[in-house]
Amino acid sequence: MSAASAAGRPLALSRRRPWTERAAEALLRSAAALGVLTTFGIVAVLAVETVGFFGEVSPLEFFTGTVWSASIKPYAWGILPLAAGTLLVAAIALVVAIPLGLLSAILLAEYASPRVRGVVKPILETIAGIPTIVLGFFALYFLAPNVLQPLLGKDVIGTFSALSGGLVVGLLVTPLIASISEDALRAVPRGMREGAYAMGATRFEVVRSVVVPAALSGIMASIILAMSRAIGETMAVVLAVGTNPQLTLDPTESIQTMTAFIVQISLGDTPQGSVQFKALFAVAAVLFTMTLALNILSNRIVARFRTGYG
Amino acid sequence: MSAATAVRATPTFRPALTRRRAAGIAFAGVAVAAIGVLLLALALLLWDILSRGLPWLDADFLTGVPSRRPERAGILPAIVGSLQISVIVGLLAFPTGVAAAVYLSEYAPAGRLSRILRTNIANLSGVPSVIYGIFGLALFVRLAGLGFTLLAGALTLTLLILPVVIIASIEALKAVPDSQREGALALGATRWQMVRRAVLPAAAPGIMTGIILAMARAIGETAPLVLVGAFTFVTFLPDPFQGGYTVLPIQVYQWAQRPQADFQAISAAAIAVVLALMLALNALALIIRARLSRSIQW
Amino acid sequence: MTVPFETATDPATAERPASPPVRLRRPVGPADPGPEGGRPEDATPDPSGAPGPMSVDAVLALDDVSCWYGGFRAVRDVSLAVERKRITALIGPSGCGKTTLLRTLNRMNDLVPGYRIDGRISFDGHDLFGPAVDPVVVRRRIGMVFQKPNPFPKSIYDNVAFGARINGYTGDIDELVERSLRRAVLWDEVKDKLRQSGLALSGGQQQRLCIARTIAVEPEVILMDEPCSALDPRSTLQIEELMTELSRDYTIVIVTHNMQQAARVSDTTIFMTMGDDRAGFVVERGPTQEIFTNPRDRLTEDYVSGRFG
Amino acid sequence: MTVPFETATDPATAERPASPPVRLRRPVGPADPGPEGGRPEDATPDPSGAPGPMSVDAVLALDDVSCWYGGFRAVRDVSLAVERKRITALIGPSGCGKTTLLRTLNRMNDLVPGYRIDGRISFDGHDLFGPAVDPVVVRRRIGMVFQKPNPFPKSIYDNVAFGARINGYTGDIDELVERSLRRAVLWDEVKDKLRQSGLALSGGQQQRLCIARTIAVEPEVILMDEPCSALDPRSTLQIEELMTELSRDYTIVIVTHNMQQAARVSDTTIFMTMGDDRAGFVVERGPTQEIFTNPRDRLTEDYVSGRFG
Amino acid sequence: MSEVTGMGDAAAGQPARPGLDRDERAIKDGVLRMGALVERQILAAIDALVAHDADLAVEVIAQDRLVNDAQREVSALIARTIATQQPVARDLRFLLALDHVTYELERIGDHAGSVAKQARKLAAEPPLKRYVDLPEMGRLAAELLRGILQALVAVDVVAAREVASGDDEIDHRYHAIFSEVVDLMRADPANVERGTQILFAAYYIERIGDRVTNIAEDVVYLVSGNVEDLNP
Amino acid sequence: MSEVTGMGDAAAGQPARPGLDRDERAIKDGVLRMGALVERQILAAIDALVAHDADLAVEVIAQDRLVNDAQREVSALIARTIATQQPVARDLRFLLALDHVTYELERIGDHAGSVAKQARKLAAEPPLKRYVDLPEMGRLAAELLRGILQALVAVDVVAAREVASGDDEIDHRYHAIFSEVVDLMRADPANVERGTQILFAAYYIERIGDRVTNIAEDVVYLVSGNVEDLNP
Ligand SMILES: Nc1ncnc2c1ncn2[C@@H]1O[C@H](COP(=O)(O)OP(=O)(O)OP(=O)(O)O)[C@@H](O)[C@H]1O
Ligand SMILES: Nc1ncnc2c1ncn2[C@@H]1O[C@H](COP(=O)(O)OP(=O)(O)OP(=O)(O)O)[C@@H](O)[C@H]1O
Ligand SMILES: [Mg+2]
Ligand SMILES: [Mg+2]
Ligand SMILES: O=P([O-])([O-])[O-]
Repeated sequence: MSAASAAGRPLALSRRRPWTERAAEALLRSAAALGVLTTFGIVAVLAVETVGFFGEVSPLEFFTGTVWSASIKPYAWGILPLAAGTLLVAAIALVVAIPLGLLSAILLAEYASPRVRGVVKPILETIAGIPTIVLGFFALYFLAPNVLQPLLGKDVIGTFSALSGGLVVGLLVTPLIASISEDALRAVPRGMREGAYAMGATRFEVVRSVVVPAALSGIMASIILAMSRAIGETMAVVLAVGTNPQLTLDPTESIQTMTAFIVQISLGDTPQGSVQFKALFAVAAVLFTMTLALNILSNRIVARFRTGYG
Repeated sequence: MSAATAVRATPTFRPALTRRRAAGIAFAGVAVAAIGVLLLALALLLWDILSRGLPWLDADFLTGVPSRRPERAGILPAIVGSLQISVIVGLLAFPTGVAAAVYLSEYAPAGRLSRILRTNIANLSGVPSVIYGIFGLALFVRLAGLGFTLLAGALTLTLLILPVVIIASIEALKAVPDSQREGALALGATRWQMVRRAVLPAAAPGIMTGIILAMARAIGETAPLVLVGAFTFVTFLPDPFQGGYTVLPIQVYQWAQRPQADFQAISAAAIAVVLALMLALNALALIIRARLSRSIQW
Repeated sequence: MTVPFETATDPATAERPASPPVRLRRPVGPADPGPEGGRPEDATPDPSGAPGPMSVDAVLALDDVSCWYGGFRAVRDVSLAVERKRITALIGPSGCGKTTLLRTLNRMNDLVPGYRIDGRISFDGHDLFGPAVDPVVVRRRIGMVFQKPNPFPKSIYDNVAFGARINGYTGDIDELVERSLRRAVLWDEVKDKLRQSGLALSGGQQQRLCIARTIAVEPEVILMDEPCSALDPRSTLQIEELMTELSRDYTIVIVTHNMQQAARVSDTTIFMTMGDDRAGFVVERGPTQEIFTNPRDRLTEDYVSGRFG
Repeated sequence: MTVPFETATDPATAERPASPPVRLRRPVGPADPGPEGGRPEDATPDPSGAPGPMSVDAVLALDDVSCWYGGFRAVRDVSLAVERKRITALIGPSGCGKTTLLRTLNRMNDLVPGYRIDGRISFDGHDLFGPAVDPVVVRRRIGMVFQKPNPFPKSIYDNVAFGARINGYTGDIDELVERSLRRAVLWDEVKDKLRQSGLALSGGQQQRLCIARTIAVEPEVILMDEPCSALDPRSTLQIEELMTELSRDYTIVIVTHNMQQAARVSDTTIFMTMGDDRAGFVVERGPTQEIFTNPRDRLTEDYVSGRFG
Repeated sequence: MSEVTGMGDAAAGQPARPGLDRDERAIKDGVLRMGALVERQILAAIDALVAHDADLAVEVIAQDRLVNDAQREVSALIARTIATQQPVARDLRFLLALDHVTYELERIGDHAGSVAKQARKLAAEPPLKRYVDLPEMGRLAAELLRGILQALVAVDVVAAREVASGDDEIDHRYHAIFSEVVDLMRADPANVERGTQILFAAYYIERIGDRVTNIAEDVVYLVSGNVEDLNP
Repeated sequence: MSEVTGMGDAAAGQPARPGLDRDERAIKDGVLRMGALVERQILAAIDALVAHDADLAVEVIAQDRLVNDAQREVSALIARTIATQQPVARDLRFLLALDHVTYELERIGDHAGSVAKQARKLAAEPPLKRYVDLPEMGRLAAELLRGILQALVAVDVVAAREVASGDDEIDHRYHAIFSEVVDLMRADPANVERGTQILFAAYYIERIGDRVTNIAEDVVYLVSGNVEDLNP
């Protein structure tokens, strides 16, 4: 070829970029665009109907009202009871999930033998895969009547309660925390552990002083993600917490969450264009905003944690 | 340093190992208890479901159609609906998801745009499923005029799991070391050749696992389908393009809301079926991951 | 012998009669498609202290090349020639731009966003960065072996056949695979397990597999970036012997931190270092034996002596 | 003098007057620090070809040590002494068990499931694997530096203070940190950024930080497993100088693939290789200068000559 | 370990190190060529002396430059090999020993030149007596040289010791010549100048024998790493 | 580049390499000690010659062993340093040059011993004439030796060249002695034996001058890497 070029023929190094290359890239790009379109679609749909909703209900009432009544007149559109219910369930869930998830993660990553980990980890992942409706069923028909009521007394806690919903949501997000945290713990290089051992640290000290701090951002991210997940959780709470929107922090009370409200409305034959139908979107918009904020926060933390060590 | 030498005789190490060891043992005890609680919860759940549902779980139940009388009710339409939905979702989400992932991780020029695209995908994966339901309701059911059909449900779930597939695929692609890409390019591969012949084969196990887990998730999803109309009392096998369909979780939900104990029991039986399906898919994913990744140890 | 690759017009690069010698900064006369004749700066001594114009059979000739990562100049004003069928070693302190320079030679750094070069690099007399030049073709003709062995997670056979397949090799692939593995002195060790994964080999074998894979596409030049730094001494020596062997047919450029390796294996050594602006430049280029016994520059002398200051 | 490291009550290990010399194969008697008269096996040549019993001031003495990973014997019948306040280098082909042997010396390999040893290792006259011995205490007194620098993702200060804190140091930690960093010849480079993350340092600085961290707990012995293999030549030389410096106060054992490094830095070299059963054994132990100019064993000669066969 | 082992030669049982082996062969060849050249110089110088051939003597003197050049070349090659191949142990001993040998050969070359210088002075004069012992000494020295170089490249300690013992014969003849010539000088003052010149010529050849012994010591060093005095 | 640069000395502007520097210093010291020993040997041999002191002569002859030992020791140290420190470029040239210097010193020691041997033979006889040139030559040679070693360790090419030029003075005196002694021998056959011995003694000292020139060549090599003949 350079013999050819020496003879003055065109450069052997040049070549047109084949059409297959360009076609492939165009296809791939359009697939990637779909994600953006979805986001825009969601935002647009929520925005349009929410604006419509605020045409009928004042934002002030929506954001500050303490009574929510969508199906029984007089209608009241204060989202605080729904938001409080949502946060109460999420809080209960995290109180359960953070210690359980973290301890499991540490146990699996640092203490368990490969064999034990090989058995226990898939089991935990199975919990994560259980359809949430199943957990709702479990809360409603087992947890409440067979555990909570015998424990606390039937007069204290009813069939529906924030507590039973929170507990199963906690069970649901525990594997999430456990799994992401375990990944973060295991991503800590082995050399780091050995370094600590070599200084005369016990296993517990290695875990506490070196491994967990090194994985802290991953752990934080997992907790925030779990929180977002708990807030957005639907079917478990639909069955477990009841349909009683009220502004309370008492976990034994029956309440309603934003997601439960959405399902409730869509089950009834709510005509399109009614206030109830628009309220669905307004609540969804709030829900969307809350989870989005948490997700962004979590992603930020994860991104930082990625650049930590090699 | 002379001042240092003066005090040098005094300082000493007091390792206090007994105390340190005790703290470690206490911690390990608490951690084991934590996992014990989790496993106990799972065991109770399974025991409760199975003890309620198993007596009802027979061939008639699996091949029958829903009925107002629990002892005659079956879940065939729900099983078929679930399977149809998961297959459609898989067929739609697999190529799109992988293509998007390939674009994002192999083509998109590093920069603001690609960062926005990635963040966007990550955020989509965290959007609650009901929101997808609402979006599906507005887009597929109403705007596209598909009505409350299985197809509309499948499309909604596709959008729901697409971010999951994309993220899993991006992770799998990222796990392929850059050295593999450079190796291919250094041999005179074009970018597409590099992706096709070097990167995708190496990422295949991760991608496959991601897809299957996403399909499992699609089978278990309830809330979005409630919103896009899968709540009909269905006594026939669904046609994707005609209205009226149901899926297993919806069936579970419907029965679970009945006050009669027998309906709760067949709800539990349906749950057992869902769980079995999901476990099968999870196991498949595990096997694929183990099989395919055995040969790839960077 | 005609086993053409579709993208290449000339079949057996390795066997072709020597192409006209390229002289650094003094391109061959007007008949040649190369650049215009003697330019004024030919006479001025090279500011970088690098050897002035010299007349060798150069495959690659760099003329006043600077390399930029965005606004940061990683390498400045490098002019040098890489001699055909010789081993050229690039040594120098960490961060002086050896890898940058090497990855410029097969346009691998095109993949780095914001990367660009000044100056001119000619490859067999052609402008390597000319507008019509396809980097994909360049990379087939200038192969590369990396620091960490990076076989594909495919069978040994497929690893070697990879390049031939993507480049549309029309010959007998079995034969090509065997020939390449033999040349890489790996055949005897793997001939009974060609279907096994390339990743199942030891580090040294993996690196020889990567070399086999590279020579299977019959490049003219092989670039190696610290090819032995992940290997034990024994595998290192095997690779070094292989390099010597290969230099009968290929031009090899190797970046290495291991000065003993540069001393043992190379014909020509280029010493780079960097200034206060962290831009790397060439201090001295010379026959390896001279660089290690009696270098001209004090900087070179200190560096090869392990006197890093 | 009783320094049972079962309880490790002795504070300043490094400064205490030389403990009674330990003679290989002559465990110190209960009452007397000196050895008893010649025993029969003193006369028989060592079966492993290793140097026979010798009388040196040995910190560590291995007597017929074999190392097993489950059913696989990685190291067989090693008897040798590690001299106090000297640098001992362990060299040998890949997989011959250097790392295994090294990680046995501070009981790091206890962490590997299925690992066990035969034979006896004594440390300052005590059985290192005695039933009452706590490996955590052993590891404080026999420190270790790893191949890849592994500072904790904490501040430089906290990295150095780590060991002191967990081991209940009663002195002034600020002072200890400064002293340790000075000894590791890192103080001047980091004194203005002690609160910065240790991971923000360059590779060579990280490795010196790890050394500082190790000497902060005042070990008697420092084990190093290829401490420079991830570093460039300049950082390598700095670490080597540091080792020489440290050998005034510490006993150092270094595993290295870099024979030149063993030659440059060590006082004693131990050459290991492995047999057909892949079990590593010691071929020769001798003064480094002799090993590299006139080794006794042909295997050693070939290996150090880079003639790997 | 066998005392007879070829160096720089993979066939000799040592695992190969091609680059180093190639250099070692080149150096060995260089030393042998240099040895052959020096041997010719010795014989030519003796011839010039015996044949009173001034031209030949002048040529030998001029040719000493070639020996010096060869020495520099080989020595530089050794330095280059040490610098680029970083040999240790046996390889290094081999190179250092050969470096020393080149110096010895250069000295032997010098001595041959010095003999030639005396030959040039003596050429014009009538012979003092018939040369018997002197040419014999020269031949012997040349032979020892050839022998020791063979022993060197074969790294054959036994042969080296044997060759070294041949030096005694040279010393013996030297002493014989010495007293004979001194007698001649005492007998006739006219003999003094020529006698002195012959004495020096003999002395130079005797020194060649010493140099050969030194080379034999190098062979011993090479094999054992020990320095031993073979000319006590 | 300045021609005057200390070697094996971090202070001299070269970045340090402590291990190698330490070894280089030890080697330099070894060479200097050896040089001092050899210088003493030269002076003692001359003293023995002039003073007809047989005991002193015998002592010098015996002490030559010390020189040989010193040579072996330094040479072994050099080999060890090359093996363990793997020096290249200037460091390697330095070590190889010093290795060569030890050989030269050893040869000078030999020559001193040879002078002493002649001195022992001459001790019992009456002096042939008053020694003027010979002790002067000896002193000069010792001085040159001291000078060249200083130039060596300072790596001072200028000084080395100057010292080397001092060899002419020695040659000059050697030729003077030579013709004078030959004349004496011609004059009286009784002088022949003693004359021969004195001639050889003078010759040995002349050779010392040549050796010094050789060391000067090493200094040039060390700095420039080039071999240059300073005694053409
Ligand atoms: N992708 C990049 N973007 C920006 N700067 C870069 C990039 N790669 C390298 N550099 C910078 O360019 C300079 C030269 O880097 P290069 O990797 O070429 O050095 P090197 O001589 O190969 O070093 P080493 O011996 O450590 O491999 C360094 O200052 C480095 O930080
Ligand atoms: N954790 C382990 N389990 C089982 N076998 C092991 C383990 N670690 C090492 N080995 C085996 O023990 C032998 C010695 O390994 P080791 O790492 O000690 O060798 P090495 O001399 O340090 O090699 P290198 O120079 O490559 O680091 C090898 O055959 C290795 O495969
Ligand atoms: Mg590099
Ligand atoms: Mg190892
Ligand atoms: O200097 P000499 O060769 O005569 O010993």
